[in-house]
Amino acid sequence: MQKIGVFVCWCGSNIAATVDVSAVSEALSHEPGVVYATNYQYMCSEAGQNTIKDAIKKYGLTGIVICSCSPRMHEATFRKTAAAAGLNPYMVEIANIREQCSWIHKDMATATEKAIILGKAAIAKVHLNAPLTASQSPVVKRALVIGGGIAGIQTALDIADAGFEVDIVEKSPTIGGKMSQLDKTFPTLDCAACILTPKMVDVAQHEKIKIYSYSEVEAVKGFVGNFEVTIRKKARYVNENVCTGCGLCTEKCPQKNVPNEFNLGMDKRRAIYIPFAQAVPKVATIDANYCMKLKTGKCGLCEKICTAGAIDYSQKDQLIEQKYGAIVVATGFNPIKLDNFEEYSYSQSPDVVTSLEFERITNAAGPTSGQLLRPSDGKHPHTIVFVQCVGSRDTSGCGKPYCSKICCMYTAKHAMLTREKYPDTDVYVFYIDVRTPGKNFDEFYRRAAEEYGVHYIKGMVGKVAPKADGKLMVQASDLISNEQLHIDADMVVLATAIEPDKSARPLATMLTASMDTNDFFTEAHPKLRPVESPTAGIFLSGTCQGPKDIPETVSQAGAAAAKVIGLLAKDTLTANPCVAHSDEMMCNGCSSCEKVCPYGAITYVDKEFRMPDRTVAIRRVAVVNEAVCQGCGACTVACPSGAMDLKGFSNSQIMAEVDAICK
Amino acid sequence: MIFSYYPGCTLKTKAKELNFYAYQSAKALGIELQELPEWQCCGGTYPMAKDETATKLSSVRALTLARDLGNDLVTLCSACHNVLKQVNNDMQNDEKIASKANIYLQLKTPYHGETKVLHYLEVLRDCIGFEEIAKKVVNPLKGKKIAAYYGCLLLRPSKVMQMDNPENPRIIEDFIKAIGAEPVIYPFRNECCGGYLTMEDKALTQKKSNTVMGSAQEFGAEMITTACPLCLYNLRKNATEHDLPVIYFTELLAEALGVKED
Amino acid sequence: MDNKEKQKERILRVSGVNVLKCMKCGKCSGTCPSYDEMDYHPHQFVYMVEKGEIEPLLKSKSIYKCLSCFACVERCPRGVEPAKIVEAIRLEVIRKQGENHLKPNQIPQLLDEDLPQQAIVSAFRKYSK
Amino acid sequence: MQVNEIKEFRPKIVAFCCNWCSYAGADLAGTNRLNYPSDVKIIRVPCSCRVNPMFILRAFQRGADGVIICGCHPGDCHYTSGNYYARRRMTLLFSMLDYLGIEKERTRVEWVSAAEGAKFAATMNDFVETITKLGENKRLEDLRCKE
Repeated sequence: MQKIGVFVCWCGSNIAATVDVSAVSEALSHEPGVVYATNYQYMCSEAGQNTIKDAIKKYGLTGIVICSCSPRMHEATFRKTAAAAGLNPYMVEIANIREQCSWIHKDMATATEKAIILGKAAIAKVHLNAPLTASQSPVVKRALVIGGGIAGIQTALDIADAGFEVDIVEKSPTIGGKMSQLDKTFPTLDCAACILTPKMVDVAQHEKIKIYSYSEVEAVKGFVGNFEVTIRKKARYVNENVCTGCGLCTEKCPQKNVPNEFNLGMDKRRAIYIPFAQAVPKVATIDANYCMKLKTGKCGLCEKICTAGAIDYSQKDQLIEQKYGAIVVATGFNPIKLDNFEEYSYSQSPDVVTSLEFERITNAAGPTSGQLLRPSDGKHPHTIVFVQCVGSRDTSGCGKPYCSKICCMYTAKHAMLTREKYPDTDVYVFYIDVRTPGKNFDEFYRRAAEEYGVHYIKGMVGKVAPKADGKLMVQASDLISNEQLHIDADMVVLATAIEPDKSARPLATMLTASMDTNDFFTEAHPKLRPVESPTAGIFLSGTCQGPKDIPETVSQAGAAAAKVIGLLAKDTLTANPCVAHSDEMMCNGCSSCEKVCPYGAITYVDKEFRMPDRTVAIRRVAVVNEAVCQGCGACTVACPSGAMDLKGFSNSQIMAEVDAICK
Repeated sequence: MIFSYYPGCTLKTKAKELNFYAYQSAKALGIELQELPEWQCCGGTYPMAKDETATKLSSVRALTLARDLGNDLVTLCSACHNVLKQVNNDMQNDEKIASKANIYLQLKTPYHGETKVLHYLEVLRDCIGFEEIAKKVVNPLKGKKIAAYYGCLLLRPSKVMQMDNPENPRIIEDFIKAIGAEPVIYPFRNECCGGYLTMEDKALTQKKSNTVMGSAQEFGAEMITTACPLCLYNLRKNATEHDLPVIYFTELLAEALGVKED
Repeated sequence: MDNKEKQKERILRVSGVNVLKCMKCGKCSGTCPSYDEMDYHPHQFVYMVEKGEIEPLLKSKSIYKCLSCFACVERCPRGVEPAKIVEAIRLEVIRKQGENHLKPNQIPQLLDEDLPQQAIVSAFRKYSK
Repeated sequence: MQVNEIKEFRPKIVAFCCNWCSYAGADLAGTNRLNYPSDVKIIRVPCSCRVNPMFILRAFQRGADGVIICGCHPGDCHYTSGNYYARRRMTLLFSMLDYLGIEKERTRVEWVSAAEGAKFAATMNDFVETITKLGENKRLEDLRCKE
């Protein structure tokens, strides 16, 4: 039997004016187990708290009930009070007789009656309370950033600047991501390389940052503060520490016919290559799918000419194990495949290009050295049609249901830059809506239309038909003038929808981080915790969480870094002790709880049990990882055998409250 | 390989060649087409209205018959193929239409779209294989530049027809390659020829047919091949500004297999 | 429910189309091969049904110009299927007594010796009840 | 002449409120002094998905006249998806209770955010009114533990 003390607060006149506090303490003093009951003007004041502490010591209280304001206000205060008097802080229950009683009722008799019932419910609960201890776990002071685009770069720099070690894992041979492929950036039109490459250099030179390029995350174990990650460092057949990045090999390699992914296959590279001039790390990589030496054993030219002796054909994939306190996902996006949109003739004409391809064509380091030339015949196009929303906002199953967010702005940029450099070019933009909610965004779009003479047409292109003379017949609707247009274009640019990188889904499984149906990572709260995954210790940066432009990505990257820093700054993590717990004697190993857990906190182990007949049986039982469990209680209801319960809000505790209220 | 076969109204009259050469080629390829013992006209176009049942019944009868015979159902005419596949899809997925049709027909075993409907081209591609056909070609149509004309009914709506990419198909092109000729790809191969509007608005049909044939000619086609009698008619009659020959694909097949008799 | 709403409800039921899914992009009209012959265009059919403005559509010549080629159905990014709306409107007209658009006695003069049966059957199904 | 004293019927109502949204919403109703009947007694749970159907059965068994569960709005759950679980479970439970004779009006799931004090009060007023009209809940009475 508990020895319970009841403390009724007047809250000045806030409670005492409508609730007869003496009647409440008197009534509650007769409840079973209550050995002491009193009331006081301000329980939360120092004098009030001392009353509680003294009573705990004097009467040897094992549980206390405070009838006062909302627990959201002072629960923490009174728990501290209890702890100071040597009572477990989780032996405190609050009956909310202010917000949910005295403030909403006018009649004293009614309010007093209700206050007594609320007090009884709290007493009934505290009878069943058990002392809880919050577990502590140490924090590994190192962060992992997965993805080396602008999101990953910014997050890594911010974390490293705060003094913590950061590793970046990037699956391609260089960091830089999609931003390194862009020409100019909206709405200011500064060149992407000019603002990105200095950041890449900062990353390379930062003593706290280590880059694992050409590497992928292979496995993740552990939990917040203590993740164990296996990184696969793919064989690049070049010794990174020796290669000087002189580039001689990339000029001499006889295999010249490899599609250059950096230019989206619009030109060729060699089998040994450095993706682009400002690559970080600036180290050559051998493409094993094309290298003659690796495929047939003949050649070996690069090894002969490399003065640094960096070539190593015998290199193997390496597995690296590392511990991290926090993991940031920054896996980014890709344009979707256009197989379902062949009405635009993407695969039937080289002059129909995606916006990212157009970006490379206009980039000074691109396949045409920045000259706007059409891929089929290298001539200047004089009529260009831009088609918006290709695959975005598509619920037919061919594309993506969401708005890709960045296309309106980059199309305005492309249209504007085209008109600026080549005023003799007619530029048409077919749009459904022009969406420009961003600082200086709408002004930018209007400039394209008003000052640069870009023809914006509200309507959609229905078909692009290549003609024998090399023109592209664009058939489209103009909804404002209510007519069908036929435009002979030289080039068609498709504002292709973006989707999360394909590596995101398997990664989410490894991290037990949740994803939406479009494979974007979900955030812990869409408004208030936008850069955290619901899984503790996993943070989100950039487009892996949803379509974003560069300014937004960078802000989110910084926000994610701040959250990581906040976590790594702690030496230990105190967990919420109100977590789920499975009674293994009752668990039948059915996995119902595992399936509803939003955090992946429940796993199964095969455990030996001594049976009544002294034999040993092995049973599969649920185990809750208390560091990961957030205490929502979904599993407790899903459990068919009643094995799963929630500490602090147990079935019997809530049932006791129900009973007390319904009496 | 035995298939149930649904010829459709036109193949018995105005499009006898489409039917005849299909039979000859089938024999040469070792497949047997068994004409359904009783079939009725499919109606030519799929009735889209949700409250139409009677107009779908002839298709359901054919589909049920094929199921009871235990065969896949093959069609040649694009229109029949389109109607049968779409009705079959309704029987599978539209509970209302399926139950009405089943109640009306008083079938011993209710029909819920069990029959697999195939176009003759799908049989060539999926059951025999174009590589196998290429091996059996004795009279390759070398050097002939042939434009495939799909029209609208063969591929759309693609979610139901599930035959090929509706905007960039290759099944007839692959067929043309298999018989040794050279396919000509042109953008209007899946745009409508004007269809039944030839009865209502000749000018419109002429415009559409001219666009199709004009585009094929522009890309160097010497002839056009199709699977649909109405497409063939429109391209021959209504493409007034061009005069490419238009031939059924089965005739080309028979010729390549060396079984073409007149 | 007034007559106008009943008519709208009937069109929606017969066509099975959810016009509210339309995001007014106009791709159906950008794709329609009969566009130039129509007075009301595919996207207008969808929008006017949404507004309940059925009457003008019933009088529209567009309902006899639709080729049922399914291009709008295929390319609509929202899965709206405008062709089914056009068909429902046409049925609303021709299901009335004496409103057949194509009458059997017109056929002989339209025939030529090569015209496939398919064309006659299809036209009848589309234009007459 | 004997006058039977007619006692006014006061329903017993149990409200389960999730800690993050609805309990805070109830607090806000108090802060704004928005009145609702004292018949409503709130039990705090971490999340609406913590509400075990057993609790509701127990409440009715012990003489409750109505049970209401309040959680975060869809998409706003502190634990991502708890309110969806609650909604699904309660839909099933309520139809079963209806079958047993506990009218559907006696049970309710409502979404109340931490900012919706007014909604909380209005919901409770409405719920109490509904239950008062329905009268005492006599079902499961036989199963009640007599004390």
